[in-house]
Amino acid sequence: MSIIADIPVSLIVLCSGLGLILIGLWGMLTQRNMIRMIVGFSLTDTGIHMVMVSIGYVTGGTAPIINDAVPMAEAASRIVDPVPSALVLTAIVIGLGVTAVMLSFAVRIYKARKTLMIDECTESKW
Amino acid sequence: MIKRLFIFMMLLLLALIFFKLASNYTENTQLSKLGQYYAEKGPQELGAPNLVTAVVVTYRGLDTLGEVTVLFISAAGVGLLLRRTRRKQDDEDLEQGDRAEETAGVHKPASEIVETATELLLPMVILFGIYVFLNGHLSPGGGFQGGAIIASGTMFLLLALPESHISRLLIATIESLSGFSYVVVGVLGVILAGGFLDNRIMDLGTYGSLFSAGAIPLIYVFVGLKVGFELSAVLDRFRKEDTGPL
Amino acid sequence: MTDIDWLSKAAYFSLTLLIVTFYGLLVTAFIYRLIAKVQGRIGIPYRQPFINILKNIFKRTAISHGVMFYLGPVFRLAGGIGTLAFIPVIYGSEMFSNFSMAGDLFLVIYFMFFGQLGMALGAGESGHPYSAIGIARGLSQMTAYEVPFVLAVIAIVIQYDTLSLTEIVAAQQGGWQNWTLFTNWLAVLAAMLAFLGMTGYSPFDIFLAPQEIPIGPPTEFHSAYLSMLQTNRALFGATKLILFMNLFFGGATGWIELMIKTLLIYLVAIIVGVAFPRFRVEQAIRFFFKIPTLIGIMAIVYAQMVFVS
Amino acid sequence: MVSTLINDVLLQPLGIYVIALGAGFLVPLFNRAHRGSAILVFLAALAAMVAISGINLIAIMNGAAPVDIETAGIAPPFSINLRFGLYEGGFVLAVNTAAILAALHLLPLLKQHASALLLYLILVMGINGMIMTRDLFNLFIFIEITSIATYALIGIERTGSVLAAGFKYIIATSIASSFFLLGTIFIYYQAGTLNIDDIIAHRHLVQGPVGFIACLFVLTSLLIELKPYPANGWGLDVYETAPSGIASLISVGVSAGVFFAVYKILPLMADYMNSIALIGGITFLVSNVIGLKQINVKRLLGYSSIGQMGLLTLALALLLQLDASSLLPLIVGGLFINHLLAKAGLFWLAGIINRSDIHDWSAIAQRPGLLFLLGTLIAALIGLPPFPGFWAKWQLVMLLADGGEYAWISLLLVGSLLEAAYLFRWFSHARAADENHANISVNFWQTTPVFIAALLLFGTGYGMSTVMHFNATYMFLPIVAGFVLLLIDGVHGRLKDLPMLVIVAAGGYWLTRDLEGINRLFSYLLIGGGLLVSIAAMYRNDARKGFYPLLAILLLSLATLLHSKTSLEFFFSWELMTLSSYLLVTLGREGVKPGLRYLLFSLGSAYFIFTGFAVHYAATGSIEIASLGASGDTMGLVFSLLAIGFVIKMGGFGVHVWLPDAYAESNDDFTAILSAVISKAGVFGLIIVAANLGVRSDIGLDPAYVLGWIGILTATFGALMAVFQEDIKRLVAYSSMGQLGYIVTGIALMSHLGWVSALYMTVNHFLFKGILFLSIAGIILRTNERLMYKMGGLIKNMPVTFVFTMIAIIAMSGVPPLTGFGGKWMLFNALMDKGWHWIAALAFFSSAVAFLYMFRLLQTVFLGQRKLEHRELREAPIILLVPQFVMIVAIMIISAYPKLLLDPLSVAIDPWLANTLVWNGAALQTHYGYWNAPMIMMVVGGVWMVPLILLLLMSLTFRIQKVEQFNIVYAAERPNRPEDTHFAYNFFAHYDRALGFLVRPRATAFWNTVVEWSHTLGSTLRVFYNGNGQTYALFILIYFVAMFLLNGGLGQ
Repeated sequence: MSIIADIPVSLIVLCSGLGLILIGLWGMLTQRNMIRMIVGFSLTDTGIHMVMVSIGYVTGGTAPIINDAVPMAEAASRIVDPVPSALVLTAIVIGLGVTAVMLSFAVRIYKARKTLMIDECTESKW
Repeated sequence: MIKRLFIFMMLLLLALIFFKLASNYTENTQLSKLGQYYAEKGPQELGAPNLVTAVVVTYRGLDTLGEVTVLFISAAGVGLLLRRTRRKQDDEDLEQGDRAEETAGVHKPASEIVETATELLLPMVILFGIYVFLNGHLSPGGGFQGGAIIASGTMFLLLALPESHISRLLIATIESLSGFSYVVVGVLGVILAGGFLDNRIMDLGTYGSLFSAGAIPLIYVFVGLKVGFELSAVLDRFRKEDTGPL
Repeated sequence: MTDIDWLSKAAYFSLTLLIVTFYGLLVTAFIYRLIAKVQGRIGIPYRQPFINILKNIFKRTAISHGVMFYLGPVFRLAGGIGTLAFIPVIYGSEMFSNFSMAGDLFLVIYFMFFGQLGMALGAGESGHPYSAIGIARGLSQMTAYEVPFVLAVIAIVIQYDTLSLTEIVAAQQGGWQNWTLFTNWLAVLAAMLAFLGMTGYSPFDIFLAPQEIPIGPPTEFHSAYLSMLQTNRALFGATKLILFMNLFFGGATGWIELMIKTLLIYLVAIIVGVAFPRFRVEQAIRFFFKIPTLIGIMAIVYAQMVFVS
Repeated sequence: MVSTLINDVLLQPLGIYVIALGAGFLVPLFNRAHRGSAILVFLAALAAMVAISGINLIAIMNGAAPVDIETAGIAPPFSINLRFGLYEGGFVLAVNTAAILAALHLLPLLKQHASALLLYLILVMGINGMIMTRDLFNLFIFIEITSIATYALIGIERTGSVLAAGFKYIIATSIASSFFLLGTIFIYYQAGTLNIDDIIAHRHLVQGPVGFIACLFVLTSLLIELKPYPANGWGLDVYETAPSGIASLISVGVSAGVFFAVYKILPLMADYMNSIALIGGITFLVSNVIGLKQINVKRLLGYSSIGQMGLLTLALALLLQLDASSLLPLIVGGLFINHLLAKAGLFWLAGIINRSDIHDWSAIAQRPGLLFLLGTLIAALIGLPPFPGFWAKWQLVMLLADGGEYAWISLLLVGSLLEAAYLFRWFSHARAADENHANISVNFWQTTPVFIAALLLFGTGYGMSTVMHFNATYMFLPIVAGFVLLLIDGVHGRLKDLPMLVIVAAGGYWLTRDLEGINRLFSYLLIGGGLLVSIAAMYRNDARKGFYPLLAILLLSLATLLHSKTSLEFFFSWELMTLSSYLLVTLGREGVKPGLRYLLFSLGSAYFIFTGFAVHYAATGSIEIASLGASGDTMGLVFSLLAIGFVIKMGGFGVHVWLPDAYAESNDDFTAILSAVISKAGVFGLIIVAANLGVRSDIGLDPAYVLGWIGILTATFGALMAVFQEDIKRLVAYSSMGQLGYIVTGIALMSHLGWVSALYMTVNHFLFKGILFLSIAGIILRTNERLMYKMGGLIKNMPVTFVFTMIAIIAMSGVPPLTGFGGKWMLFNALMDKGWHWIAALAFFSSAVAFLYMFRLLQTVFLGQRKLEHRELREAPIILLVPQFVMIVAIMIISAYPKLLLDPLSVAIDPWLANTLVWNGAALQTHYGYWNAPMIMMVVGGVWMVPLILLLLMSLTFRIQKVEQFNIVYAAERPNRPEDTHFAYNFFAHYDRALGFLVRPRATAFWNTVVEWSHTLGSTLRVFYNGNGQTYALFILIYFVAMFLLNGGLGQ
């Protein structure tokens, strides 16, 4: 218990995020089905978001909202970094956009050739 | 198989890189330079208690405008990709079988429970979405979150009533106008205040009240509307790709 | 030099020309007789070549294949005369130095082509395929025997440090031991082997093919044309002998010396010609590119080692 | 308020975003209201973006401060800022210009879908953002905006293959941008800021393993977006399948944005500079090797695009490493603008023609306009003058030489040569008329963007020349003259010759009027001679489209060559000459393939010259030709490089394989120019080099001695090969090669006599080769035959041509008394003087061999049996005979009075080598011998008259009768047809049996092997592109890992 407790919480999130990235990449590289590859991408993306969030964590910090709970004077020492939170918000939306476009490609590819296998789409090469 | 092994090796090496990252990571004990500045100056400068919102809407407003743009173009892209194939113009890759499939409605109607729940919850979901983006500068939340909630309402609707009609015209008009208005507000920042996307074109108002923090709520309204309708449009596209104009 | 007395020069040269032509025809007869003796025949009388020429001049068949055909023998004879004109015939004699002040050894070597080229063109216009075949073979062989010859020439140019024929002869004066034959025998050997090809006797006579009439460039020429060619054959042959004599055998200070030396040089070709059967052209070419060329190369190496300080 | 709006927003760089986004958001609404209005808004927005970037860039160029756009009214680093400085402005303007042109090209496709319009607008805005933003995360957003818009536009046509390619593209780029994001957040973790300037200012904070990995991720992901080898299969697939307008925008626009992003973050990446250069270099070289195998046009352009981006990256890294960032605008900017315009133009052209296989491009063979565009764009891409790439490559190579980076120079030039090989092969296929392919119809408006791109290339090329302080006004004269003549290209063929002659004469006179010495001599020869031979061009009565403009360019570029004071001017003229002569060669009957070979060898030669100049520059810091001699220790190297270059151009032994075919297949009158005039440019170059370098005592003699051997081997083998030719033009072509060999040897002697002989032979070669090739032109015109054994007996029909040919041949052979003898005599003397005895022997041998082919030419063409179908042939046209006659007169005069020529030659050489010519009256004396030309003429004339008069006298007694054709010793019976009686085919069969083994085409076999090996290498290198998206993705991963390992990541 104590060993786990000693590990900073953000490091756990960070490592989970990095692990998620690897899992996602594994999926993208080995799964021949395009939908599964997209799932892999989503995993990677999520992993990155976790890493981003973990980076913004300040030991013992709280949400960066300056109101009664966190008075203005103490703000600088009590809140977590708002920047990564802002960034992750943007990153999520971008990931969403990419995923949407990927999915529509997958849909169209299936329409066009009745398969979702990536290794059956190799007519352009060399 | 060899290829798999190779992939595995590569990922192992990548894991090594990640390990180096993680093992050299130490948790921050104080805010970064940027964070420090935002924490100390943010509330006075912009009048928004939620610092994330201040960062998102003003300090990094250009990011947010870009983000809205990303969403806009992915919606447009999805629309472009999943547009209806014109019947007359023979698409080579489209085989006969598909056409039959397309024309026949393939969606099963939802169960009565879902339908009822939707009718009950939908207005509340949308209302909640609006609340979230209107209070973005005060509490956790904001335009994107609110928009996403609205879109989840749409999702509800589509699940419950697969055949329900969503007005493309309405969506298009709202997303175009709200996007354009966002740009206009940004430009007003140059003319009336310090720079592009400066939220201080309007009075900062009372700190912590709903109508405060300058143009932030206004921008969040546009963002919320835009995100909500765009996500709805994307969902609608995927629901049944070959319908509607365009 | 510019103020030469053209008239007397021309007169002296005409004299040289007459002597050399006469001598050339005599040698021709002598050679035919010699060959006949070797083959157990009686052979022709000494007057025969003169009679042949006179007879042909006055023959009346007169046809022409065209202007170039007509000019062929003219070129041929002019080539022979011109070559002689650029060679100093008798050492020490202003009278018989001809027009050698116009150019050096290099001029002589290149001018030797003049007659061949004109002849080739004349024969070509006749339209007779054998003419063309003969010329093609002759030219090919020429490129081959030129190689040892030129190597020898370069060797002696290195040796004497001059291209002037008069000076080359001058350098060989003062006794037989000063002849190139004895000072640079490798060069002489290479040149003499080349000489075999140059004279067109067996084994290098396929381009003329004297036995199998009618083959070779003169196939279509007869009557006066033929007489000019015959004259030139004697004249040009003698001229080449004089050139070789000047280059390798000490030149001549008088006509008697000249005749003896040239005859002896000629005999080399004849003896080889009597003794050996005929080469095909490609065999001849290969021959010249082997031993004679090697000897020529050695001659230059020798000259470079001995004569270049 | 409105004026504030206009002045502070719309006219500022910020206006680009405002307008793009505003228009983008509103396009769907406009579209619903009225489709046309949406298109109008779309185009207006693009035009406004061009205008804004243009206005602001001009302001900055006129000295205004760079514009820093701060958002949110708060100073950076706490808010995002954008910068519009000189570099940004240049890139933005270029990209926007390309974008609006691409939009015009794509409009038929785009206007079908309103979303396509808005995606396009936002794509362009995204690229602008990538260039201008100064915030790392904001950069990520713009990359993503650009990417997503690109994805969507790739899929606009929705065929199976383009969708598949698009999916691979998405997977690859999304992996890359994921890593970018990861790197960004860790940089923020360490630096505490996202502003790039701020990060750079605090770069000491970005350290340790975390900083190392973060930088690595950011850098590598950007590099991957630039499609480095081998992690670029996904890019190629898209280039191949996407609509050409989209592909063009990816190639020139998106890549430009990413490239600029790399530039921005480079200050952080000092540790990685070597890796960046290496990646750029390898990508450039390898893509061009693989390109050799490619026959799909768009994929070909893809390889070229990737290669060009590699080149840009390489240049950027090297420039920064060499601390030469002041040259960035010139080199990187020049290369970029060149790639942008040329590549985009080519993609559009590919889209218009719509033939994917390069073999099908013969469809445009009959369309001069399209060919002109294709040629212009390809020439620009290769970096030929006057286009921007030329200037940039020049500057880059000079800089690299200065930094001692010779390995990079070789790589650069080899890569460029390979690129030229496949791009011009494509052009060759387009040039090759083929009846099987129907003509295509092309919409005029569609070609407008391509045309504008070509014009802009000319314009920017001119602009860059002024930036480089290049005396542009007169150096551009050839091109201007070409354009002027192009305007009247529609006129009847013969009418165009006269204006061409007038323009070239006037221009040539103007350019060369102040020259002195050797240059003056060569100006008579090249310009005067060129004009003389060009008169003969009138003998043809067809339209000859393109012939006269190109000829004017060619001849005037010779004039500028002579006028050149600096190596830059020299190289400019040289390349212009190469290009125009190549195009002229391709105008010949079967000239396309030989033309390509000619071009490649010429370019190879040019690159040797280029490198030579670069080494000289590195040693002296000067590009003055006159300072060539000051190269110090590198003098031998400079001399060797330049000499190799010129020898290749002259068809030296071993590198002659281009020569026979190029000469044989050109237009017959152009062959005369090629052989008589153009080959002299090589002589000129060689003599200039020899004069400035070769004669100096401190250069080792060895390079000159080697050159002497090369020359004589060329002479020997040229002659030997000529002997065995059946084709009359090939025979004379090989003869040209051989004759030039003597000249090379003469120059290599580095002695006064040697040079006089070389120059004398040069003049002589001009005269007799001019006559010979013009005679041949007449013969071919009449007989329509090039194989000599199909001719024969033509003396009857063309006596004048025969006489001219004969005189030319005698002048060539060296038989006294005509001009050839003097050259041979002087050469031999000079060789003996120098002690080069073996070379002298070979010179003798080769001149003997030359007799074989010379006789063959006369015999088999003019003599022998005439063919029945040739009985009615007429003499060659008078216009062909006139220039020949002039040259005959010149030969005769020089033969009799060589002093007239030798004196000026000697004077021209005097500045470098002391005069050793001793005149004794009319006789020239040397150490060895003497040569009295007038006297020889007299004697020969005299002895020739003797037998002639004799024969004439005798013939008074003849009744000369002309005999019938077959009235020979066959006793007047026709043995068979003339074909069988004419001994001509395989004339020297016996010689072949004896010496033929010497002339088996070993050189050709060697070069064929080189070609084969390059192709094999290409196939080997491209095995990674197996079409599988996952393999492509894997390579991206490998790239990251490899970058990590190569830069010592394990030790961090």
